[in-house]
Amino acid sequence: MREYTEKIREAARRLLSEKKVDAVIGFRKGTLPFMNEPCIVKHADQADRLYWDGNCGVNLANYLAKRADRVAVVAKGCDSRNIMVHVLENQISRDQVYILGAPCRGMLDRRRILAELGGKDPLRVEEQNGKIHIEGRDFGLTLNREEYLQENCALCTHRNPVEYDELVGELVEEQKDVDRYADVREVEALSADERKAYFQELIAPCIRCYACRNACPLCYCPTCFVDESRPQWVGKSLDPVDTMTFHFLRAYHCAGRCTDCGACERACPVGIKVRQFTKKLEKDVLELYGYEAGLDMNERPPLDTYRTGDPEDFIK
Amino acid sequence: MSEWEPKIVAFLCNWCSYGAADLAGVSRFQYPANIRVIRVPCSGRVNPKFILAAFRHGADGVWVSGCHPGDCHYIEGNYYARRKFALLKNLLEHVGIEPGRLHFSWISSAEATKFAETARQVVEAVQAQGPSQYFVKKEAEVA
Amino acid sequence: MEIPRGADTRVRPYRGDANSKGGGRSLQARNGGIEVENPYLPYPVRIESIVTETEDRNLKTFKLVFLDAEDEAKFRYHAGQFAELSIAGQGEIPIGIASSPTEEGYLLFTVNKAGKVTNYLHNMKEGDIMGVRGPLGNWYPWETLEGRNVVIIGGGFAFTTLRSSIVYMLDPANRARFNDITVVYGARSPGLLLYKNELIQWEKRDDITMHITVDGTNDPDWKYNVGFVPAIVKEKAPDSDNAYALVCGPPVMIKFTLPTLAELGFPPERIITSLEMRMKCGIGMCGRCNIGTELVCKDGPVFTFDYLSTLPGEY
Amino acid sequence: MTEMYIPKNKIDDAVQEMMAQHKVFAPVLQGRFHDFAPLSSPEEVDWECRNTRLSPKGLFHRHSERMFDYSLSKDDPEAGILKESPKDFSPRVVLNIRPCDARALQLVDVNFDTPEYRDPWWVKRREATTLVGLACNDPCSTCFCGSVGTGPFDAAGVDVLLVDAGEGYVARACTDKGEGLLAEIASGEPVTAEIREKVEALKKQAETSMADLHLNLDLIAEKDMKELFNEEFWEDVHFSCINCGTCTFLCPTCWCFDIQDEVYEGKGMRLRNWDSCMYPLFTLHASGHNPRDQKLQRVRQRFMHKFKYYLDKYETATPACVGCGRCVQHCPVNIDIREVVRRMAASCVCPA
Repeated sequence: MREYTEKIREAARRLLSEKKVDAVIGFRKGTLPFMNEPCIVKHADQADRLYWDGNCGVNLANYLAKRADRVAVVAKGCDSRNIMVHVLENQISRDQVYILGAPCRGMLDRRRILAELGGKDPLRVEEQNGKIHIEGRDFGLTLNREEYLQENCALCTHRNPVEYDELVGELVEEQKDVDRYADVREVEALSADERKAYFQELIAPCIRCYACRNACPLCYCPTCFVDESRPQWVGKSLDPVDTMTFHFLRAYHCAGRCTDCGACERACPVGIKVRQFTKKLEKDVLELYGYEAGLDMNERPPLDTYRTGDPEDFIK
Repeated sequence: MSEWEPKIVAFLCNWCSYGAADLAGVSRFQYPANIRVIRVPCSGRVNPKFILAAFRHGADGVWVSGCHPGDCHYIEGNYYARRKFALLKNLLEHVGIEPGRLHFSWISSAEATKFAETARQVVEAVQAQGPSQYFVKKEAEVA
Repeated sequence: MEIPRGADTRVRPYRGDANSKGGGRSLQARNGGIEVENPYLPYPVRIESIVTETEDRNLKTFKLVFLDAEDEAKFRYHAGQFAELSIAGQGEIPIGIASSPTEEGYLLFTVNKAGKVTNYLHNMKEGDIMGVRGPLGNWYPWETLEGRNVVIIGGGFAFTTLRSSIVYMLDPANRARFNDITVVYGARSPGLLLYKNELIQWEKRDDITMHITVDGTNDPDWKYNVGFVPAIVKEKAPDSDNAYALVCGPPVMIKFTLPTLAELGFPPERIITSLEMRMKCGIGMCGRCNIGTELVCKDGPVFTFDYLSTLPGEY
Repeated sequence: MTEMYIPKNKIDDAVQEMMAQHKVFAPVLQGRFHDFAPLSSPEEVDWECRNTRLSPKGLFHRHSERMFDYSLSKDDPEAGILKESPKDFSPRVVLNIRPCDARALQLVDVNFDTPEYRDPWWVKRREATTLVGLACNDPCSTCFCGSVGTGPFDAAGVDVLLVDAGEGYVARACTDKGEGLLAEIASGEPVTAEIREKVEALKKQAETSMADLHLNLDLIAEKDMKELFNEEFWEDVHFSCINCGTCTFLCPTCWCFDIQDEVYEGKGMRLRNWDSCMYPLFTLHASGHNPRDQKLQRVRQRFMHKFKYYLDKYETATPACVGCGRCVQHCPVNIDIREVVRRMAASCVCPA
């Protein structure tokens, strides 16, 4: 990861001093183990603030919508796909963004690692050769990196940036033969009542903080449907029907746009697997329209186009 | 349950299905009276929020009907709608709504018979599901 | 003790008042103990009458009458305060009280049609039941204004609590407490002026100087001023000596009126305004209406410009 | 003040005794994290819980509070008139609340229990509740209570303070309410000098285990509000924020709320829900004007409120933050309030 950090800093210094960009968006080292903070660097002499390791799960495309300046952004596979989505949806133009592609081996699932520690505080963490060494006040632990990736990263088939202006590391081998939708199929196999119960239980802890929505690079509407008052589409209390309506519509708004970057799930303070909603859409979009979001700049998003022969066996 | 009659919200395209409903009426075709029609300019106008709102306000079923593919007054509105509804229906059913509650059809303004027939089918299918529970906003469950 | 309605019975200084001590926190306590009076519970009222004020029909004045006389007695207010109008099933809106404490038996609220609740309210009928919660916030500093000249400058529909103030000061019981009263009130066109009948009546009185103005008009019979409010203030040049200015209006009017007042010799501590904010609770608890330390609903809405200049410019 | 020693094998009996007269709430593992829940049996208490994911403020200031009910039916003569919704204010105990969270309730009191207005739900629930705190022998690395005027053994906000002394708990009454509660506990034993010493040692150990962050709150207090408001560092602080409400919802001292009406079949209710200064809608006027329409303004509001406005407004040296560390732990983008406060004190543009 050291090499990535060095390359990112070098690129930032160069781009800023050559005035190729006005700012560089990346990460700075976090204040907690397994956390880094997105940051923006505007002067070449601040380039050393930038940092990279396996805890850069936040999707940086989230910081690009409607920017007016020219920015360089460090992008993993998913970030780069979301930048594509932004470009397709006219949130930013391609020539405004200088993509520093960061081939990715998956980001760490902080929650799962912390759970593994059973309440003990990690104080020092080091990632090395596929291992995570964790030290605390009175313990030490080594984990296999592979086993503690974010769920979406473990299933990721686009680890390399799909579009970039330069790379900050060697391209990695893409994962093959990944069964991306095993969990969706498991739910599909349940009866309607069981599925209903499954999703109701899934969202039961929701506190309506909208972290899932706000962490999502796709959610840039000036006024979200939850905030509309005339008419009001959804109530704002903890009533389960309102909570379900919120999650349902939030997910639906991501139909054909979601890259399964996992930002929503990562952000949820109460650990709801909100991807269970979006993954179903992702699977359907792939099966019905053969589309994966953010891979091809020349293809319109699936709900912005059609084919005359689209499946319609559900229509009378 | 014999007393219970389902409430069904039908979003009908102004240029076809709405006309078909009209023609069915003029032609005195019988179809069940459970349908509340909302006229829309195109099936493409039907935002998924509308469908959720209908369920939220107590509709037992929702039916969206537009022009046959290729016949859209706006050339292609129903093609977009078709994709939108396919994903919506799948996701709604995935999270556990009964498949019999949400219906789509293509009915041209001349197809009064099809309209009446589809209306019967829709009502029957919704009737079989019983009163809707899911996504129906009742008194908020808060203390 | 029988307290006359309309008298200053509560010690709640407006923000920036030189006499204020303890920074806007009033001293009177509500019922102690565990029997807590619910400050969120509106008094039920009936809509007695509805008057459409402006030709664009966006402003209506609602005359409200308490269902319970005891509630009316509890609702003792000062010119400059506001209340939360409550409509069951819709919500609440903070609206300045347009009636004067001297007008007994009813409350007046002039409401602009803007959002969900106001749109619903505009479609309500005479005889309908709704709620009023208040009075809320502080008020214009009537004790400080005693023995002073009062210059009232209003624009558009921000004239409601100024109307309350004028009626209050013109009341025979109060008129002698104040010196000269000068009013500059303007709207975009004659049809958008509020309280037209009253304006005309005031215009005819000799114990108040009225300068009614419109930004422009095609009406050949218009016999008052034409020009923006700041220009008319400059032209009429009310004397700043021993005077306070109460200024309410759209931001652009305030922006251009302030330098004019400064030129006329009004120091910022003698220019008073009333602010608007999104509010929910109206009693300083829900947290959204703050400007720095000040909660507009409770510490305001009345502030001097002098005091506002010490606060972050977030309004 | 009463003090007693409750051996661990008798602690369930003690909880049972509390449950006789009170509804008892305690941290219970619910799915993946702990939350305060009403106990049906003493065994449900997780005594090893470091702290709950959500703060116990929700027991007093409910996430969704039903305020009033009304009828909208045309033939009801009372239609449109609001009535207070029935509430249960029977006596309760909140067991194992951490000293920071208990202190937070006191900090919020100044908002809900004021000389002019008293929030009935907050006031009555506070009145009906006895807080049994559990001192933190082993503060988390994200805790900084000691740097914001409270501490792992701070008894200021609780009625009874429990200390885990290894083989048992020392319970000390800190208020009359606490005295009353301990009087109901028959399972207590006298506290020996040895145990008392141990408690002192644990306290010292807990306090010294926490780094003093030297937040220099007095420097912030001395600064001019407007100058601090206009500092340049907010630009850097706000960048990563995604304006989710996580920090505000998890925070034990965030009290902001929204009021909403909901109608169902001729009946309606007025609800109040937690709200957050992170949302643009929070301050949006009906006219469309929004005094805090920029993310920077909203982020600044949260920190300024906690560490400047609150101090200035209530003329106190204590900020509206108790150092529980929830926002530090759960902010999805790692905005660390400790760093922000350092920068407020230093007014330094660069991150520390």
